[in-house]
Amino acid sequence: MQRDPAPPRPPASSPLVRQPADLRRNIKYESELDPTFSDRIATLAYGEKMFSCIQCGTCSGTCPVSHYMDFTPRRIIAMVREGFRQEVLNSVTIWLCASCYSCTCECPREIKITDVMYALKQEAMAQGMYPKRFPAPVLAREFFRGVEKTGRNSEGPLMVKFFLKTNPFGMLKNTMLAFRLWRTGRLSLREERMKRPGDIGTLLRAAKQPEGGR
Amino acid sequence: MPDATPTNGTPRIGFYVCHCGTNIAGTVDVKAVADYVATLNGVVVSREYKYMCSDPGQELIQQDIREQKLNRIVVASCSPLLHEHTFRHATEQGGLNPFFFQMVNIRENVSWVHTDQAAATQKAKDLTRAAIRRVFSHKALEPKRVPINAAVLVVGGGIAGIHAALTLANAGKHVYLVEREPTIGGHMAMFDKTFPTLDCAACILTPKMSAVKSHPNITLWTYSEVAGVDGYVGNYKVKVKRKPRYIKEDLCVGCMECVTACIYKDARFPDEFNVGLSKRKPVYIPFPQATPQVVLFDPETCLQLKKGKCKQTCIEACDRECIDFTQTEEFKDIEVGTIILATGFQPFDPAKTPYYGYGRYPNVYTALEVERLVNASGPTGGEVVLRDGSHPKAVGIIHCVGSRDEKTNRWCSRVCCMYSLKLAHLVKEHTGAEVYNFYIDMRTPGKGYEEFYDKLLKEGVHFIRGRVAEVTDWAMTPQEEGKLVVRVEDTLIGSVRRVPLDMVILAQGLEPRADAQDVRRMFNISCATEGFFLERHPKLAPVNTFTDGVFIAGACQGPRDIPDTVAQAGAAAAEALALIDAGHMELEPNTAYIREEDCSGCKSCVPLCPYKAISFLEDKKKAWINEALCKGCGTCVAACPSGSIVQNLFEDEQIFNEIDGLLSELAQV
Amino acid sequence: MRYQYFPGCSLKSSGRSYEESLLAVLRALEVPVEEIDDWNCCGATAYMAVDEVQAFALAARNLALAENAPGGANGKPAQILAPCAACYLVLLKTQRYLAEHADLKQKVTAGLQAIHLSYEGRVQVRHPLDVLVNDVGTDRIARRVTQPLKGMKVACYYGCQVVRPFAAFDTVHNPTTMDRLVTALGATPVDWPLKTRCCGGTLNGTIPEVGLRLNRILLNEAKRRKADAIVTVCPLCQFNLECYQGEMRRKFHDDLGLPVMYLTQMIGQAFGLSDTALGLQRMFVPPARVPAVQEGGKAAHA
Amino acid sequence: MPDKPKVAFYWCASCGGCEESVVDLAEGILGVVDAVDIIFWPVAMDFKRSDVEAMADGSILVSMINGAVRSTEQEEMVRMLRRKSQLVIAYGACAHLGGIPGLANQFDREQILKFVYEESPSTQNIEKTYPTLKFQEDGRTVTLPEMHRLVRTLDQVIPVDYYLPGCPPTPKLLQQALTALLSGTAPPKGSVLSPDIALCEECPRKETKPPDLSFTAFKRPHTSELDPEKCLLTQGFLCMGPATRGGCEALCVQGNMPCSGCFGPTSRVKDQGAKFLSSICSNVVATDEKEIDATLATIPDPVGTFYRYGLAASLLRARMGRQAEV
Amino acid sequence: MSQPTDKPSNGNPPAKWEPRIVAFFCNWCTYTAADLAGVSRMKHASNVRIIRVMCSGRVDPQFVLEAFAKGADGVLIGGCHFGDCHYSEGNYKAARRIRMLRRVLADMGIEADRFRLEWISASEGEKVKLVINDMAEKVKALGPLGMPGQFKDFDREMEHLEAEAGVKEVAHAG
Repeated sequence: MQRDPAPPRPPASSPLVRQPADLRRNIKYESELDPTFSDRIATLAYGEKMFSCIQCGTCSGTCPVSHYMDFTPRRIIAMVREGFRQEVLNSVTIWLCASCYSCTCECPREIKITDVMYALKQEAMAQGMYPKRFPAPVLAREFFRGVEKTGRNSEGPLMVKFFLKTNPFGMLKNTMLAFRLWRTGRLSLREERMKRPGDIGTLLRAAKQPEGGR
Repeated sequence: MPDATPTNGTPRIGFYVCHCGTNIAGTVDVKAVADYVATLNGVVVSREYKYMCSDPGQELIQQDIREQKLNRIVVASCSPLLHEHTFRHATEQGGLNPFFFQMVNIRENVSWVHTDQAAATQKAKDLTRAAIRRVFSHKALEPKRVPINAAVLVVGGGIAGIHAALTLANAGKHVYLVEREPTIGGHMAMFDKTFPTLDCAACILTPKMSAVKSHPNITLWTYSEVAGVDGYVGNYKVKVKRKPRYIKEDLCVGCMECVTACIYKDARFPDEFNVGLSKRKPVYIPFPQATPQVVLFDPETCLQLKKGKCKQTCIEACDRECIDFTQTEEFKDIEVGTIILATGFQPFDPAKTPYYGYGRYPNVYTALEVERLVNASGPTGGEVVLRDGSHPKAVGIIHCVGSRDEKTNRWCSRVCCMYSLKLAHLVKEHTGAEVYNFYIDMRTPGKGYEEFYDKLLKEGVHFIRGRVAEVTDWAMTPQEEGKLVVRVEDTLIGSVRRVPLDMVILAQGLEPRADAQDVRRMFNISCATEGFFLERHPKLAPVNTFTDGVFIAGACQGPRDIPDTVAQAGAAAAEALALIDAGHMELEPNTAYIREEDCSGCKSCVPLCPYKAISFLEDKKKAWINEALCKGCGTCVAACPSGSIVQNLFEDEQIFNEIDGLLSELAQV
Repeated sequence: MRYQYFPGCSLKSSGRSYEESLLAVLRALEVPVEEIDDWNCCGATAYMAVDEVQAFALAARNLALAENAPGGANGKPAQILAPCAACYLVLLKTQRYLAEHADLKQKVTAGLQAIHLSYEGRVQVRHPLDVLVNDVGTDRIARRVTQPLKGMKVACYYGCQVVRPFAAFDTVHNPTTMDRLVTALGATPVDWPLKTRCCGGTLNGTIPEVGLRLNRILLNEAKRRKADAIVTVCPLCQFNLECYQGEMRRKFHDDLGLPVMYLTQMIGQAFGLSDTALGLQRMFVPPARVPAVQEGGKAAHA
Repeated sequence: MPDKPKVAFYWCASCGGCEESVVDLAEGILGVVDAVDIIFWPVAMDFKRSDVEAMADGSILVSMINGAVRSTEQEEMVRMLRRKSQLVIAYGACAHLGGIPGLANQFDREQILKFVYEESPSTQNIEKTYPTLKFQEDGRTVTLPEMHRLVRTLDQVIPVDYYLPGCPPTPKLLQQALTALLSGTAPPKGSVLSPDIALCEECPRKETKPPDLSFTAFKRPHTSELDPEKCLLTQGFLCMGPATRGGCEALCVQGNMPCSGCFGPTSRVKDQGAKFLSSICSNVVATDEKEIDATLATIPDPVGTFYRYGLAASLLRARMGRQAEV
Repeated sequence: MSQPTDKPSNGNPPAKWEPRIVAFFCNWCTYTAADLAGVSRMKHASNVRIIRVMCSGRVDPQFVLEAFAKGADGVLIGGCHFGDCHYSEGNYKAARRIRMLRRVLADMGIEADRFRLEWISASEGEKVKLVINDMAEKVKALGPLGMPGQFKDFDREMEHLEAEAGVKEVAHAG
């Protein structure tokens, strides 16, 4: 029989726990909202259906990580629709999403929530609005760069870069793991590359031509 | 001879365009239309008016007919399906044959669906010009009058059917009530209490059931189905299939000696009425107050019927000798004037929502099952126990199962919120357990409904606003061990919760019966997108269908609770009575006829008529249409290779004129 | 009918033993495969986060390569075999979205033209589970078994991306293909509700305090249900569930030591293939074995 | 007797069959000859155009014009005859409906010339010689009439008083027509001089037609056996009798050939082809679009089948989107 | 009876050309659906002019040809789905005729997108909107058909002789 240890320290911005001294005002003025936000995200995420959300919370209920999020997926949708751009793009939620597509499968309104999360990630990175030194975006970008260069992802080098960029200390913690991986031949620091990595650059540039991104 | 009908000489056309308040005038420049039409050939009067359907509006027409010697009337307003009759009547009052009238739909087809005023106005002009052209070739016609047979067929013996049947029977009309199951009563008979008053379903229903049985004006045929429908309003010919009960219904008094005597000493077959929660014998009565009080044999399980060999202890036991294993299906042919469909609904099958674990976890129940559990006459005598006999300490009711969901049914089933509240109350009352309602939105629109919700809130029932994602059996904490766990976001608090439960109740939605499509084809009516029967008009003709003389009542038309169902059943009965007491009905004279002197007798048309209205006269060597049988589809007219068939109201010339009218003056925009 | 094999990056490094065992098993079953020439990274989930169009373009290149690969498909559409759950999903998704969204299709097509490739949408993306159950068939596999895994209790872990949301070969809520396969091997699948619950994906790397917990839930539940091993078909799931067990011991002091094997490794065992052929020597946690085999098997323990 | 009523015969785009039909009056023709003066008949008599030109307008009682109008010359001639005549009769299917020549309206003038002068299998035209409308030869200018872009029925060019239908009209009808005209018992202008009821009425096989036509496939006379007794439609042959004006006494059917519609539609029908199509297709058995198409596929050339004679007179008249190619 | 004498259409498109589409809707399904679209205020293209018939089986191919000949740029026919016909079989007959008519029109050079048959049940107001918008768009893309204009154009080749004849008439009259 397993025991669940003390629940994890909730992220500072958890809506449930507020530091006693925390007197952030909790009111939103229309002037602070971004009225174009929802449409932008909807197009990015093939998410016209986003507007028929009935706030039932199935997404949050089925999401395996929703209980670590500052805003549950349902609230994210609601906030996107209302133009709470700041809050949404700064939220941990979008980076916690592990793309398991559970919400997308279960949503009774067939909203492609996972795609909405992707759209938000893109938006956040494009505007550099994600939480400072928050690793997920870094991983994403490093991964992106690697592939752009070699056409393939090389787990070893990626990990090294990632930890150097986020917390070198974490790297030390992971050396043991890395060592075992290397010993079992499951990790090499050699870069994987295609025969014609040049193709990738050409491909991506050409695909971007029209007006770039959706 | 329709050819002889007067054509009223040179057309003197009166035209009227309706503002319909701003409904039309808001988008269509009615003045421009009136001015334009005034310039058209044959038009004598061209007016605009605020509400043409109002009395002054109609008076305007009549006055003009009298004073301006008009002999053609065209009104541009709403859909002919709505007001054609009104204006024909006005035309007639003015002293003209009503069929010199033509209607132009510039509301549903124009002002309500367009925004650009110029385009809308242009379209209105075109449509009107077409009508003006059309009336040139209109002719005087006599409407077809058909008598209405006073007998009524009611299909379905649920509360809707029962109420409609009694209303009609009490008004002295003969009613044939046909029910598929062995007893009438429908779903209502399975319920324990009814919301919000909590009076017991049986107490209010069974008196009506026995009233049906004993009523001299009602022929009750249970365990029967409608096999075919023919004819038209006032004169329907219906074939009813009576499934064999293997019991002489008129002799059996329901003493149930045979049941006791059955060689199956104990009941061992799932009991349909208790949705499988209890067992019955091959010979049985569905439930104590079943109507009629007549047993029946289930051919699937009775040894005699299945294997052909059995001691037949039942026969010995029956001193009235009403058991008859030789019975077979029998067919009854009846003639009725009107039909009321009250075929009800079917509960959503939770197998379609596997994530709620129905069928996988024994303690997940459907609402209907729980209705039986809490019912004093149910399998457990009203004791709410789990399948293992234990009493639940925590019970969860999941709302909207098979409702408001793109993947199952998109509509709100309308009754689930209320019956879930009812079950919450009853379960708490019976077990004292903690009861949780997991709902998306609480919908309590109805007399005393919100009050009932309030009562439940006070009773300390938990209300968690959130749609349950899954019911599972893996534990995160000790207290979750061996329980059903519901993971749900409490959307009002904004946090995800895991709730351990002993019993989960799925508030299944209402959906159309599986065979709704076949039924509607048989009765020649339409279904709405979701598959419920389609009413003629959502507001103005809610119990009528597009087929004259066929009415709908109850949940076959859409999810509906008992009060609304009964109200609708009454309305349907009233509609039927209105027809019957009028004694006859006027039909569109849009039937087709063959110009004898022109027909070459090629017979091309004869096989085309689905109503066998066209026959070939061997003596004259010509085809001939029996007007009584013709329903006026015009298919034969379009098919006649020598143009020798004419459809009244839709003559070739009239339609050609309409086309030409539409397309002339294309240049001007 | 030759399958166009798309290994994806993981199967070349952390997931090597998946590739080794997969190819070994397919060889044993005489299922011909050839690696797509000069394939590139599928774009993966991380990529979606940066630029969707480019992610689709990347994936589309592989689809195009397979579609126009010489030989193989005779009449039938080319079959891509994508063992990595992430790759599988991304390729499927790309195919679906290109079909559904003209504007996207047009951009991607432009990209492909620039590198002289074309994509019609004729190719079929397949996962080993799908191929093994529907093309090969459990009977043929059962017949090939030489060392039935009698008495071995297995928790089949499908992970999220194999059956969600685009795959059509199994059900989302209670998939059974893997269960049927292990049954064919003589093992007994345990009935558990976490078959498709997410393992956390890259969270172990990015936000371990969350990722590890997701892993634990799966491992513990599998143990509670008396499973001798978890079987998976996704390199990332396998990596998370196996390689972080040490970390979990340190953090939560629960002693797991539960073998997490690739389905193909288990099939290989039942086929009597050598440990090295199946990359079993690469496991952190010693692989589960049928009691009988166990004695001889010691050597294999890493 | 001094001046007998003057009659003119003229042919436009036609095969000559109509002329034959006049001759087919046999001895009947003598009656005609002494009843009237034939003052113009290019096929049979040596009158010149100038002779007619010289006549006073309206001095001809009746001109019987056969053939469709396809060239400037034909147009000119019929316009002139119209002027000179009190009555003009469109004689035969081509003048009445455009007839077989009318089928040319599916193609461009240019396409047709190209086919005739270059592509047709029997043509050898290496130097690609085409007729030129005008050319000089030792001082003289030679001209040719120009081909119209469209084949026209007579009444699409000039007002027509009566129509004598058929390919060709039967002598009997001609006889009746003449007698009627001469005896001044002619029907109202614009009428077609044959019964206004479909052919089945007078068809000898009418009796053999069952009341349940149901088509699963259609047959063509040159590919299948024709039963000489049974109604041809019943046998699956596209007999246009039901959609065609009677008056010919079912000559073709009596020759065991399906009616192809040369008498044109009844007065109640605007478009013979459409109507026939409608009645035939309505009686196809198939109920799903695939099967339906399969059945209808046994009619390889719809236009040629339903509009054998009537294309130029049909509602659509000619193939659309042609001027683009011109 | 006296016939109306509005001047016939001339096909050459006005400055801002809008396609004109003639629709034949059956009373029971498609016309009702159109009403539903109206009641639900589903805005759609204004190019379609509806003619109500009792059944799609009443639609005589002549009507379709007449519409084109008189200047329609497109013709739309709406009936009940198979099995749903209020007169049980009319829509099958319509389907058969129309399948064949399509071929005739194709042979006569009229683009397929100009002629459309749709099964729209009484409950499918949304579909009415979609179909009308889609067809309007397609026909717009094709440009005007303008048959009356085309024939005017064809007949120009007879103008000079006509004129000449006219002159002669006068001459002789005088």
